[in-house]
Amino acid sequence: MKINQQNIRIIRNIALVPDKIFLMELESAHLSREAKPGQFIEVRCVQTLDPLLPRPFSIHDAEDNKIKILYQVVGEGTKLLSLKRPGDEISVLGPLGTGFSVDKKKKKAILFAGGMGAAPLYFLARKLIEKNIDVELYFGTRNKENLITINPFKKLGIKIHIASEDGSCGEKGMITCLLNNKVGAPIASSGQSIFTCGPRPMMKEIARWALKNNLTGQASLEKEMACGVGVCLGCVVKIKGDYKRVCKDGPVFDINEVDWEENENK
Amino acid sequence: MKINQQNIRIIRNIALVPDKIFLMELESAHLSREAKPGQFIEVRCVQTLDPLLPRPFSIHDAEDNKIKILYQVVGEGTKLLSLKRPGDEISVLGPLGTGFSVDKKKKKAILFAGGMGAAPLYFLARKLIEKNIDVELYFGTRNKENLITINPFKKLGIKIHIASEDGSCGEKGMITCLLNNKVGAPIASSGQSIFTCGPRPMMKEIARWALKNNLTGQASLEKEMACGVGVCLGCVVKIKGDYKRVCKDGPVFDINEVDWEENENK
Amino acid sequence: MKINKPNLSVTIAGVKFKNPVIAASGCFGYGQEYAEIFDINKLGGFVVKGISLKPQQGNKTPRIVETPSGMLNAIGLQNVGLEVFIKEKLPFLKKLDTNVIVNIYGKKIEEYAELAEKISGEKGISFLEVNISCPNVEKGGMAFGHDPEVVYKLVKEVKKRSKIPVIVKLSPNTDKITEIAKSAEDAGADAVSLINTILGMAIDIEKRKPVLANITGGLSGPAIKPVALRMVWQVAQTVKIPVIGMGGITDCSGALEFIIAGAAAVQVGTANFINPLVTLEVIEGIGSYLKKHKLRNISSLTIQKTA
Amino acid sequence: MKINKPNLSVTIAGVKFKNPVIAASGCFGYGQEYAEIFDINKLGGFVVKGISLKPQQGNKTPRIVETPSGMLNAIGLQNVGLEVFIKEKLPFLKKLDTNVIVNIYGKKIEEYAELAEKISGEKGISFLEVNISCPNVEKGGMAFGHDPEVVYKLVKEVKKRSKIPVIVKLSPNTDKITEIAKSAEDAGADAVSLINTILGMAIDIEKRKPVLANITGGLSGPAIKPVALRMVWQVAQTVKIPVIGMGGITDCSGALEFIIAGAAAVQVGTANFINPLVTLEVIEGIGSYLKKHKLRNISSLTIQKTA
Ligand SMILES: Cc1cc2nc3c(=O)[nH]c(=O)nc-3n(C[C@H](O)[C@H](O)[C@H](O)COP(=O)(O)OP(=O)(O)OC[C@H]3O[C@@H](n4cnc5c(N)ncnc54)[C@H](O)[C@@H]3O)c2cc1C
Ligand SMILES: Cc1cc2nc3c(=O)[nH]c(=O)nc-3n(C[C@H](O)[C@H](O)[C@H](O)COP(=O)(O)OP(=O)(O)OC[C@H]3O[C@@H](n4cnc5c(N)ncnc54)[C@H](O)[C@@H]3O)c2cc1C
Ligand SMILES: Cc1cc2nc3c(=O)[nH]c(=O)nc-3n(C[C@H](O)[C@H](O)[C@H](O)COP(=O)(O)O)c2cc1C
Ligand SMILES: Cc1cc2nc3c(=O)[nH]c(=O)nc-3n(C[C@H](O)[C@H](O)[C@H](O)COP(=O)(O)O)c2cc1C
Ligand code: FES
Ligand code: FES
Repeated sequence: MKINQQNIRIIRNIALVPDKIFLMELESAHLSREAKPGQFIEVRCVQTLDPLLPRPFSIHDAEDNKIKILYQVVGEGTKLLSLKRPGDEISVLGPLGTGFSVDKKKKKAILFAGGMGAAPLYFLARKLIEKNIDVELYFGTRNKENLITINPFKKLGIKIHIASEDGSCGEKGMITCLLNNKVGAPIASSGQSIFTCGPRPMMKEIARWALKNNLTGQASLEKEMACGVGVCLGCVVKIKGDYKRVCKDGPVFDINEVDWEENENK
Repeated sequence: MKINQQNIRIIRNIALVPDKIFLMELESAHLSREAKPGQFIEVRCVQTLDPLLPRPFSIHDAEDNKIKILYQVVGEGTKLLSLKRPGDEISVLGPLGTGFSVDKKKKKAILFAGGMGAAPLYFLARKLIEKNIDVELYFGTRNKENLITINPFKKLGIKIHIASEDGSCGEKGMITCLLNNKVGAPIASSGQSIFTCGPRPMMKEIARWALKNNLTGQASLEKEMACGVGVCLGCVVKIKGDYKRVCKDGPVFDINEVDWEENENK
Repeated sequence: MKINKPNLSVTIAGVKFKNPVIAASGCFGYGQEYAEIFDINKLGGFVVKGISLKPQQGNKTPRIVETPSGMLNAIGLQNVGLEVFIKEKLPFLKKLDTNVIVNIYGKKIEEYAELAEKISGEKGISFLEVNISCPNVEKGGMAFGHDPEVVYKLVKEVKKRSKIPVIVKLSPNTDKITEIAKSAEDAGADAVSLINTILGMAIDIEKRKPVLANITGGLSGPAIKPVALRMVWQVAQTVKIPVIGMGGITDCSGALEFIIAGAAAVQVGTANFINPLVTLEVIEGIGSYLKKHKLRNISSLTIQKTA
Repeated sequence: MKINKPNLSVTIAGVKFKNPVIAASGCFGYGQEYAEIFDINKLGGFVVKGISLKPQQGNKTPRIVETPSGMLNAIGLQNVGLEVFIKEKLPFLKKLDTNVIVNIYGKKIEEYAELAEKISGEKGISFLEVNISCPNVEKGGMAFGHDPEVVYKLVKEVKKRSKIPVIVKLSPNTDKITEIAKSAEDAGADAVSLINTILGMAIDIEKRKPVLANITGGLSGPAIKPVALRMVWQVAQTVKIPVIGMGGITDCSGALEFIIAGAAAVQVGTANFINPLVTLEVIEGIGSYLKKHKLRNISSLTIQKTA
């Protein structure tokens, strides 16, 4: 079976930003082999019954019998996860969902990451480069705290554009400013693929820009989840007027098919 | 206030018998100062809401801004506790309950410990010796696994009698056999105090023997608890026909006043 | 007495189950998703997501929220509708070697009856499970499950039109659970199952409004187990037809609690979301328990009705 | 708008509370035990363990058992009885600088009325809280709290004989919670409080019998919060008298959920057992929340009744 429920060992769990942003490395031949960019895993933060539900995290990278997740502490589950230590075991289900699909004919890919959006996009970037596709990253952040999440992209030697809301790094403003200003504007052409992951308002703006420029693209969505495998219908979003499951039909959807208005309120 | 709710640091948490019996040392000036033999603490095994209730453990020793508990893994809470590591903090309420009362006029004390009964009795033994009271320990166990819990008594240099159900150490049989056989029988005299902690059937036998020999004594009881401070009335046992709270009126009761029949079924 | 392999099978309304463990409605889709994760033929059976005559979009989102040891859901019974179910989902279900139970609901008695007739006419389905927690439009939106008389009429009608045995699934949001169960029995139900979710709510203190778009939702998961167990116990003391127990089972010991309380079989819902292999673990655990306690079969577990 | 110290006080039936946080009945004894741990005068108030006319031994043991994020209790209302209460407990209570609420219960309406008269004649008590979850011996043991008419008669009688304001404490084991609340209001109740515990059960799978000596018990703690919140919301939409919300509050955010849902004040029960300082933490947390959100007082939190 391709989807596995396993107890797996934590190899590392490093604070990139103390108490806030963590990188966890997990040992799993199965996940490392099966995972595709844009897919995610469901992680139980405790073995007891509170918090009850597993938490979804994008696969940040997968290689050599190991996978990584990059996560931010926002609530109780992620807090508990951040306290785990190497050697601890956690219960993981995956790989889940329908990831990014790569069109090999498009020789250039533009990645738009906002906030923790770097999590799934790094794995994608690596795979795109392996396929000889040229990758460029647009990264938007509130302040420079999140900047550390793009270090791995730097090592890939790709072109990176940065915008920060408080101006503490890169251009001052929303990432979407980069779409229109001289420094940052990507050249819209049909030879490009667009991939994005980030806050909904950002992705919505990018969708609008893509539509205007006649570009296709893919967006990775988030939604509160229970089962993670498509049975509970808890995580639906409107796609072309119908409710689709983020966990199974997504999390990656065609950027122009997402009903951005409908899903505004998460 | 004498009873405190605090987060305290774990100094050590050692497996005396792997996965089964643990000794935990905790840092607390307050508890170390206030604790009396026979008192206990309530420990939260997690900060989340399952398992919900704190778990009661006798104070095994208290000295130098530190206290110890000696515990056996029997269920989920104690399992979780056994996984804690030095440096972790746990939430502790205490010291709780009415401990042993020591009659300084009685110059000899006989301690009967069964199973994990050594937990509260060691602290008592130390305090009795400090008061120049002569201490003798009768220890009953199912097999020699628990034997390790009496090592600290050995260091006190007191006389120790052992009985094991499987004969793997000491006399073969119940601890109560020692009451009547030549090797183990304590000399019943009014100059003695009796203190006991262990499985209910054992303590019941000792109570019967004490009554027959016209001895007074004290028994430390266990009962499932919620509040630990006397408000919920969940932990009651029949004492002279009335329901008394193990957590507040006890856990130590006059061995001849406990209604041993009534409480048979825990 | 030597028992090598305890017999886990149970028979309900003449239908044999390999074991008493059934995946609950709404928590197992139409079987396909979990079939990608484990061999679902090992189950005693599973109940598909509630089916209505016409497809339903379901509620707006957010539809789910976690609570202490539980979750609230207000899916709003999103489903593909009878026609698509028969055309697209049933072919997969027919090939399975486990009991497939189809959960149905309507807003009028006639809708239930029509569903019963049409679905039970198809091959490969062992039982209908009639969800009576739904609002009854003919009775001003009050749930069917609150009124013993309505339940009697509903079940009578469904039984008349169904060619396969009928389980009536009870709502816990009533203080007449035993009366409702008795009504179902009197009307000819082959079994009752309980409990459905308990009506609950959560508030987002930052937005200062209910978390769920639907305001209220159904509470499920381990948090409700004590309440579910009490109701199963009460109903098992009341009716003679088999009782299928559920609500908060997450492990073998929880399942055994229901069986001891009088359940002929159990369903597992929310726990699938926490551990998709939970049903297999429960089956295995029950086997070990029977072995350890030298019991021959499931029914020998139940405590006396008069206890 | 600058708010330095938000005003946490609330007024219920003319009685001022320093803050809306009250310790719940059965979870705070007669105040003495927790007074050894913290300054209980910091509370808005507390409710003493339910008092009956005569002393009661309570149920056999085991009386409590833990459940996922909750606990079951079947204490059986063990209490010292009216006389001892007045003689031995009241002197301590009179000296306190917080609202003392006395929880009463009986098996007949007349017992409630007599309790109300005698207790309300004493000094130092702010409210009576009438526990209507108890079995009504005149009505064959069915709980008072299940029958709107009986509740009306009971409350009417208690109000007639009481010299202090009366809170009616509702049982959640009914599908008519809003009707019962309305009956209490119509009969003159000054406030309602809810929820009491939900009837539940646990089974010891090794002994194969119920864990509690009493077979069933009342479920409390965080597990029940979603159900409690839903009922408080429903009742707050229905009655005009103040609603005191409780059920599973373990922190400030849980308390705020109830207040936003329409509660004028909250009670905290089981959480005291987990953390005796919880009530203080909730009080502090509500203060910080009001400050952060620049709100002047508690009542500005409540969402519109029509929401
Ligand atoms: C497919 C998918 C992939 C994700 N990948 C990552 C990732 O790689 N790195 C990362 O840091 N986060 C990721 N998330 C978000 C992550 O799952 C949530 O931050 C996490 O579940 C919060 O858990 P918590 O217990 O800490 O917070 P909670 O206390 O549960 O909630 C805190 C806040 O987070 C929100 N939240 C809770 N669950 C979710 C959820 N499933 N989706 C969105 N918001 C939620 C809540 O509404 C609340 O505002 C992903 C989410 C999805 C759906
Ligand atoms: C005053 C007092 C002092 C104690 N001191 C010690 C000690 O020093 N060392 C030690 O190892 N144990 C001690 N115990 C027992 C200890 O509290 C329990 O073993 C523990 O609470 C079990 O928690 P658990 O979650 O691991 O087990 P659970 O899963 O809760 O239960 C496992 C088994 O233990 C029983 N149990 C649960 N709680 C209690 C309880 N409060 N009292 C008795 N039995 C219980 C259950 O009925 C069950 O059979 C003491 C108990 C009391 C009341
Ligand atoms: C997400 C979700 C969807 C559900 N959908 C249905 C349904 O369609 N029909 C039904 O009868 N019960 C439905 N239920 C109720 C479950 O079948 C079950 O009765 C309930 O969740 C209690 O069991 P549990 O605690 O094991 O989940 C649903 C439950 C959940 C959590
Ligand atoms: C051990 C215990 C004893 C209780 N005793 C009483 C009581 O005497 N009278 C009463 O009205 N409610 C009693 N209750 C109910 C609580 O006051 C409260 O309504 C209920 O526990 C829900 O709140 P919680 O989840 O915060 O505990 C008791 C609850 C517990 C846990
Ligand atoms: S999380 Fe259950 S369907 Fe997506
Ligand atoms: S544990 Fe609450 S009274 Fe003893």
